[in-house]
Amino acid sequence: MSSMTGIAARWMAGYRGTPVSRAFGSWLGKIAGGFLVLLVLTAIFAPWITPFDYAAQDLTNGNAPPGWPHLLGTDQFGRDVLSRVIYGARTSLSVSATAIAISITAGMTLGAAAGYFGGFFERAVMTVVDLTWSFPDILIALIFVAIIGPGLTSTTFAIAIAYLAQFTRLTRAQIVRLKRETFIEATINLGAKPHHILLKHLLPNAIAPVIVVGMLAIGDGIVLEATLGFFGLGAQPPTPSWGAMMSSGTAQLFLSPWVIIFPGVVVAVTVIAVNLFGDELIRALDIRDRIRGS
Amino acid sequence: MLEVRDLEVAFGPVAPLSGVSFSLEKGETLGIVGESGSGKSLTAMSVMGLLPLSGGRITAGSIMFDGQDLTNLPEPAYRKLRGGRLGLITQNPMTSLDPLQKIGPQVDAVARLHLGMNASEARARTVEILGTLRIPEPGTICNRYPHQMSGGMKQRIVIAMALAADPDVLVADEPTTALDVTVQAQIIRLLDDLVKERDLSLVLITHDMSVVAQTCDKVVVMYAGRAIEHGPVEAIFDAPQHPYTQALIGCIPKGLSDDEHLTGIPGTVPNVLNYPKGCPFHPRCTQAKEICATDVPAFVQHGNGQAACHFPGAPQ
Amino acid sequence: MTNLLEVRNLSKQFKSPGGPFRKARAMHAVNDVSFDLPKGRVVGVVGESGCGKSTLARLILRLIEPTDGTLRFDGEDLRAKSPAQMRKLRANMQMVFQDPYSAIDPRYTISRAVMEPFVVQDRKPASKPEEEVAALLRMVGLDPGLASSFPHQISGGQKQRVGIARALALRPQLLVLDEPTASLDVSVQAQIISLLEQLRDDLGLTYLFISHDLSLVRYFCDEILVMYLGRVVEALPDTDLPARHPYTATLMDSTFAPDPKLRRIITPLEGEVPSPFDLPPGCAFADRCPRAAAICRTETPVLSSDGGHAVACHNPI
Amino acid sequence: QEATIAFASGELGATSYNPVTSSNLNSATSLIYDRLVEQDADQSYHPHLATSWEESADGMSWTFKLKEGVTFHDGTEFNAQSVADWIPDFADTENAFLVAAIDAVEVVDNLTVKFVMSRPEPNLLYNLASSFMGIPGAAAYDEMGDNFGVTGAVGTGPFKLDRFDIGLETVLVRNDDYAWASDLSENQGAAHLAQVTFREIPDQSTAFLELKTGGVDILLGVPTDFLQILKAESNVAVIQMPGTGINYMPINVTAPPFDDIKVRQATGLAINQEAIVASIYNGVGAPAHNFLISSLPEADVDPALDVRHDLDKANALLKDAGWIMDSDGVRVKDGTRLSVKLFTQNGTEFTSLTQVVQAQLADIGMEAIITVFDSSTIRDEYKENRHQLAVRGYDWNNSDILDWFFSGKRLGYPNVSMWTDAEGQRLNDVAMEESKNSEERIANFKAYHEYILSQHLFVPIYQPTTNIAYNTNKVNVPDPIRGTRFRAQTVLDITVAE
Amino acid sequence: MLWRYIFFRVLMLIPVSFSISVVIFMIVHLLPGDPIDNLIRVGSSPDDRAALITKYGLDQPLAIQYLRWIGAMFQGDFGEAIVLRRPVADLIAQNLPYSLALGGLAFAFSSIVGIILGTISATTRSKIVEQFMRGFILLGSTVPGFWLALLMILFFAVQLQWFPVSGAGGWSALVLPVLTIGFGGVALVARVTRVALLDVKREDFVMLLHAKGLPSYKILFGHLMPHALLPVVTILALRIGWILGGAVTVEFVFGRPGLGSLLIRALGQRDYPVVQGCLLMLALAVMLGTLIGDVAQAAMDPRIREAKT
Ligand SMILES: Nc1ncnc2c1ncn2[C@@H]1O[C@H](COP(=O)(O)OP(=O)(O)OP(=O)(O)O)[C@@H](O)[C@H]1O
Ligand SMILES: Nc1ncnc2c1ncn2[C@@H]1O[C@H](COP(=O)(O)OP(=O)(O)OP(=O)(O)O)[C@@H](O)[C@H]1O
Ligand SMILES: [Mg+2]
Ligand SMILES: [Mg+2]
Repeated sequence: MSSMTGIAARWMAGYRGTPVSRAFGSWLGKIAGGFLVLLVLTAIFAPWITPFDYAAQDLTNGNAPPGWPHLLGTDQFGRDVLSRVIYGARTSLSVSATAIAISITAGMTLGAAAGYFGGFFERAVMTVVDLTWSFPDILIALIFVAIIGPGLTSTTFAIAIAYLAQFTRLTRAQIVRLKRETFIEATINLGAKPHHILLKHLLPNAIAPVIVVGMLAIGDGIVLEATLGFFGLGAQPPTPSWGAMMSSGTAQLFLSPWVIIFPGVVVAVTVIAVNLFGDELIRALDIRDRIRGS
Repeated sequence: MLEVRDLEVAFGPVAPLSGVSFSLEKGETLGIVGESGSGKSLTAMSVMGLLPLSGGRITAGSIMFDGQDLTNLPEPAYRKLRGGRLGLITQNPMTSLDPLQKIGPQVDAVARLHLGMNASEARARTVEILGTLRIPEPGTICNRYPHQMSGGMKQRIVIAMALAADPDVLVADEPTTALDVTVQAQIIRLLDDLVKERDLSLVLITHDMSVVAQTCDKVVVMYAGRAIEHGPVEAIFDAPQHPYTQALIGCIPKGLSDDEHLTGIPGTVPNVLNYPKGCPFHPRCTQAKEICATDVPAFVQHGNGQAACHFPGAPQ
Repeated sequence: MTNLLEVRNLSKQFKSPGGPFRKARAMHAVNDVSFDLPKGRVVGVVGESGCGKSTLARLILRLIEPTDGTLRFDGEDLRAKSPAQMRKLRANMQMVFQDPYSAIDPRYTISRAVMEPFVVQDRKPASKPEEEVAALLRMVGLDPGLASSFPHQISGGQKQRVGIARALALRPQLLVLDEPTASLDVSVQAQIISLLEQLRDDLGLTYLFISHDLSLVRYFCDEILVMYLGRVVEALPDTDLPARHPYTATLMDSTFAPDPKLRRIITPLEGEVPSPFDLPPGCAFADRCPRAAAICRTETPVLSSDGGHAVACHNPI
Repeated sequence: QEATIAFASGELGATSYNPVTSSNLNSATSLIYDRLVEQDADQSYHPHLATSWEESADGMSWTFKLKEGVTFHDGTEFNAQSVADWIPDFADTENAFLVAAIDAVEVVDNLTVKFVMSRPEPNLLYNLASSFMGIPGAAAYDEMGDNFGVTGAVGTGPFKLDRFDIGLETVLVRNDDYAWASDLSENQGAAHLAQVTFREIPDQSTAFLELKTGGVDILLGVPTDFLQILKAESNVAVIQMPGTGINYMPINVTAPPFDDIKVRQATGLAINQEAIVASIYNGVGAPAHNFLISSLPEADVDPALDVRHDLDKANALLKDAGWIMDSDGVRVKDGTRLSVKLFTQNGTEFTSLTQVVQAQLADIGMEAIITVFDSSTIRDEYKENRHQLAVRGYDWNNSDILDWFFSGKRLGYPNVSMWTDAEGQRLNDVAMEESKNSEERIANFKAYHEYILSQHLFVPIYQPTTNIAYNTNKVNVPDPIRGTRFRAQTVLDITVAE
Repeated sequence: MLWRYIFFRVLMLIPVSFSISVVIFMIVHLLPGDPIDNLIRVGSSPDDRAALITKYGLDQPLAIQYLRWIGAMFQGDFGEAIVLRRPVADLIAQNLPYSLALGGLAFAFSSIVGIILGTISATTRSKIVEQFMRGFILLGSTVPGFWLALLMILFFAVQLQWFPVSGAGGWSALVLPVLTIGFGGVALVARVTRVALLDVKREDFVMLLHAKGLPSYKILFGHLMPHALLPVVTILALRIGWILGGAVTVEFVFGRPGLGSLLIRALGQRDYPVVQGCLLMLALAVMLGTLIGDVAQAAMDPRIREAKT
């Protein structure tokens, strides 16, 4: 009998328009979302907006401090840091986003199957998933890269695997919860086949929290990519990625700190923006309850 | 004992409650009825001073309790009243007790807080009260956890907590809605007895007209955040003045004769965000005239009761 | 008068899964229930929370598998049907659920929800989809303009009407109504009940009406089954008959009349409902029964029609 | 009177100070154990526990005179029997190859010991000078068993093992009885330092910060990247020792287009060693033009065979080989782009170097795609013959490294060039097996080296230096450092600054 | 009985560990390369290599190798490291205390600070404080550990010289690593605490607590916190794997030994017995963590206790 209260509260929170537009509603959402949009545009148009070729070396002008024409200075090979940071957005964002997309797809499939079929299958999947979930993600990623070899593709898959458990758990939790909803029983009672239930009801309803958590995980993915870069894995030189730049010889921290300070700052700001916007989305979609506990 | 006058409650820009007035004497039972969302719980929360918990605020009106206006009572003083002279019984016994704590300490807390008892005195009191509420083996019950008990039992524990400090006024917000009919009957009977034995004043909030008919001395009928009619229980049932009250009574299956027909009230209850102008009931009222859509009706005295209607007493 | 539904010795046990940590426990949610549902009649089932009403409804619709018993629907043995046959048959037997708030997929518009039965059953509606939706909505007294709304945009009563429209879309013969108004306000309850009355008359439906509200059942139904802890303890062929089972009597006593002049002293039942997991031997009501005798605690009474309508009591009133 | 020394990053992870069985030893080992002979930076051998030695003309026996008055840390005497007890311990260990040519050890008298050889081994002295041939006290060795080198260690060295926290630090205390230093040290008595702590600091910048803040006094193996910063620190001095290795780029001769010797040669000519030393190494270290470190006599090859930057020649060679420059700056032959895989292993020094190499290869129209592997995986790649070019390095101050990297018996790894050739094998066999003494050996290896150079199997790039930085407020470290590495002989001479 | 439950749960670990050991063994042997190349040095002959392969049984079929390993494991023998030349049990025993000290303290730090921050941000009425907390919490999880570690060293060890730059000697050397790791954990714990607190605040019984006249602090500490801690405890218990193995980068930067560093080093050298031993240890710790979490939940929540026993 309190559902009126719920609806009223949502209306009062501005429960109008699409979730994304609602997430943009608050000033925090505007700033964070705006930054992210800008970042994605930067990544897409990187080749046109970088002032220099990100790979062009000028060994005579290595480690130049920020100034003109290299606004953020140059690295030890004399490459323009600004151009590399801009291009790095491309690598870091696409690696992380692709990884999470893969992770979501696989995780949803596994989680949905586990949640839907239940029984031994579910227990087996969830045992493995819980175990990997409790393993430090960096270890999972490191082992995986060690097995299939370095490179952006393997980094992408490593990140995907490191976060697979999270999405599997989340999806399964959603499905198990949804399975108990009356409308599922009602649909079964209409004579619906299992695939109809799964594809037309369970998955569409489970997807929103998974996407939002996925969005938050993109931030974690960027950090993980950076950490893999610290171990010399990930983007292969001279391709710039933020992680690779941040860890390109920590000696640089003293000699030419701008080489690793700037990418670090960009990572921090991006991840914060991702988190803030994700929080706004959660609020807009009103799915805080559903995300919890996974 | 308790007199509420022109109470208005707001959450930010919306005012889900306005113009609620009623009064209550010692030993009296006042029923507040109305459909879901009509503001019954808000009224209870206002009296208990618990509105700030959910972010609400009393914007107008007064709540006089024993000669003192509660609307501007500072929180520490209010805290003394709550659980002390003002007891609350909530709607859902299933979720009203802390599931992680044993029953005993939860009830003891009241006596310790308001009567300044030590642990063993408080426990003795708890056992005594549980006993008077006809709970078998009160001693062992104290060591049980809430989930080990049935709904009716839990509701009695909640009542015991409300009674532990000998309150003057008991506010019961739908105390039986979540319970089975047989259990409901027990609880209602229990409350009735308590009012008589202890000379309590009881505010009984419910959406069930039959419960009101069975227990109350006075009734307030609420609709869309407003009290639209109040008066002695007989008057309300015999000669309801407000069309809404009339319609509400018509919705109850008497279950005895075959020739009656339920019709319901056409339309839907308005939402806080689109409370109609004028008389809140006018869009669903068969008697509505132009004025009903523009002017908020004032209370019109009728017998011992009052109804806020431009055309009171008109047959539906 | 033919029986649309014949239920014989229907039982359902829920087993709490055992494991290395605890014993498996069985619980009889529905225990040896038999009754007939004649075509065109409204049979009511009343009982307190947890007595197995919803489980009975699910069993009848084969949403869960019975542990025991037979089900005949329109002369056919339901339990012998394959899942595919059963899916087809579902078009003939529909259900309206207790909680309208979660009975429609929140991502579906009203029109999509109402059209889903056709999609699921792979049937073409008689007319164009939009018209069919409008017709169905009108049939349950809803404004066809609501078709494009989402469930969260409409009220509980409206949702329940959508639920009914969905259930009726395929023109079933049997409608199981599981406390369709329990979560609605009285004014809305009255609307829904009168709608159901009207639909029964218009469409010649057969209802199994489940409720915990005895006065509502007495008002709405032709026959009443009273359930207590999974068993039918009394079958009243007529709603005006006085109770023979002490439990039914208590139930009637506990219902208040909406009239302050009819106030009476309530004699409340003492004792607790026993846990369905470890039922005592004998009559489950014995511990709370004012008329209980020694035999009540040792022998389970069976439904018998000696001396009046069917009642399961050693010592009927 | 203490000093704290941070290991070079290549020395980390030793789990035991047992020189006989370990496959990984660090600099601290040389402070605990003395060797029979020492090797200086100029590759000459110096007496230590052996005062003199004699090789028979046929190379089939070696006789060592031992120093008198040497005692182990546990008080037992060091004599010929100690040596006779020690050599057999190598049997069945991973280090057995060091003494594989020794057939038997004969105690001639208390201070004279004779190695009877199963074949001539001109390289014996080199082996004896290695850390793995520090001499443990036989009694303690047998007694402690597996724990020797972990919970305790007994040698004759200037320091005794006090405490060993694996992966963290090793504390050594002075052996006050020490009076048998080699002539590589000034100080012939006990060490000036009463205690030396060696610390393992994996991250080089952390190690640098420790030096800066006084957490360590001496930093071994400072990466070249840091030299510039270190120079800016007023209280830090840096000593450069000639390195003992080469960074180079092996070329897989079986992988097209490198099956064409012209392409291989052109690749070598594209690399500008001098520019690399000047830019990424800040002028520290030396360019490498052949496969061996310059202090080895075998490195002194025909100058025509040295690999030196020559873009014009490289371009001409490629054109000759049919690789034509395309509009996008990458050469093409028969529709195939001159795009090759350039592997390297993780570790910043290699990744930076590889990136410059990549840029330089671009100058001759060769596109190199870099992949960075961990060391185990890259070896697997080599073995599976999936590589074309690789940037790597070795650290070995002996010409038998040529056999190691170019012997046809070790194709894939370590023979990353995948090179096998009859003439090469013949020269290898001669150098490895038919050298009776060191002069012969030098001549044979030089011939082998020259032949290898003529085949363009790799591109030499850089001879690193070993950089040792220390806090001048805390310690004085002799400069130059003698010996091939930072070892006991240097630590003996370290004094504490006032 | 809770004890009975714990006993059977521990018993269940045995079959699960077996399946996990198979997976771990497979993973380890999927890695390209082998440990032998890390053993042989310049001067050894190709035959020496072959001999080593035979010596360590690496030429045997995988199944045999597995059975040998697990068989020895069964007798409490973790085997001998191939490259690191020590009994694996010794290596783990040497590194474990460091991991436990660092991980345990970081764990304690992030739990305590996280719970405090989460509580403040869930109970404060000041928007500014709440946003500030939120920003602070966010910051913790947004920068890679190695980066934070370097900045910490630069500021606290080099500039202020409050703590040593690196090493594992004494308590002061623990401060910076603990802070670095703990910072990330604080974010997680604070977030969970905050959400859990906000949730239970909405529960019906809380209103009744207010209606009893209990002062806010009593409600918070006596009733809300126990509820909020339930999910926090679960999350924390599941993070035990992080305590033991998650500190690799921080260990690296601060030059500390530890299980994570050992594992990474052994992984790089393909030191199979060590990698297997460490991973199995971690997996056991993780399962034990789950168990502890479940038991803690059961101990804290009578409903769960009843359902499980
Ligand atoms: N925290 C809140 N914020 C905004 N609006 C609120 C809040 N709490 C209640 N309301 C609004 O106030 C109105 C009255 O609510 P109240 O809970 O008093 O109704 P009620 O009569 O008790 O209903 P029910 O029978 O469902 O308990 C509702 O329309 C609701 O939407
Ligand atoms: N899927 C299930 N598994 C286990 N037990 C169940 C299941 N479904 C129902 N039960 C149990 O069976 C008993 C009867 O449940 P049922 O839902 O049929 O009661 P009901 O009469 O419909 O009650 P209500 O009036 O509360 O809806 C209850 O004790 C319930 O806990
Ligand atoms: Mg209410
Ligand atoms: Mg039910």
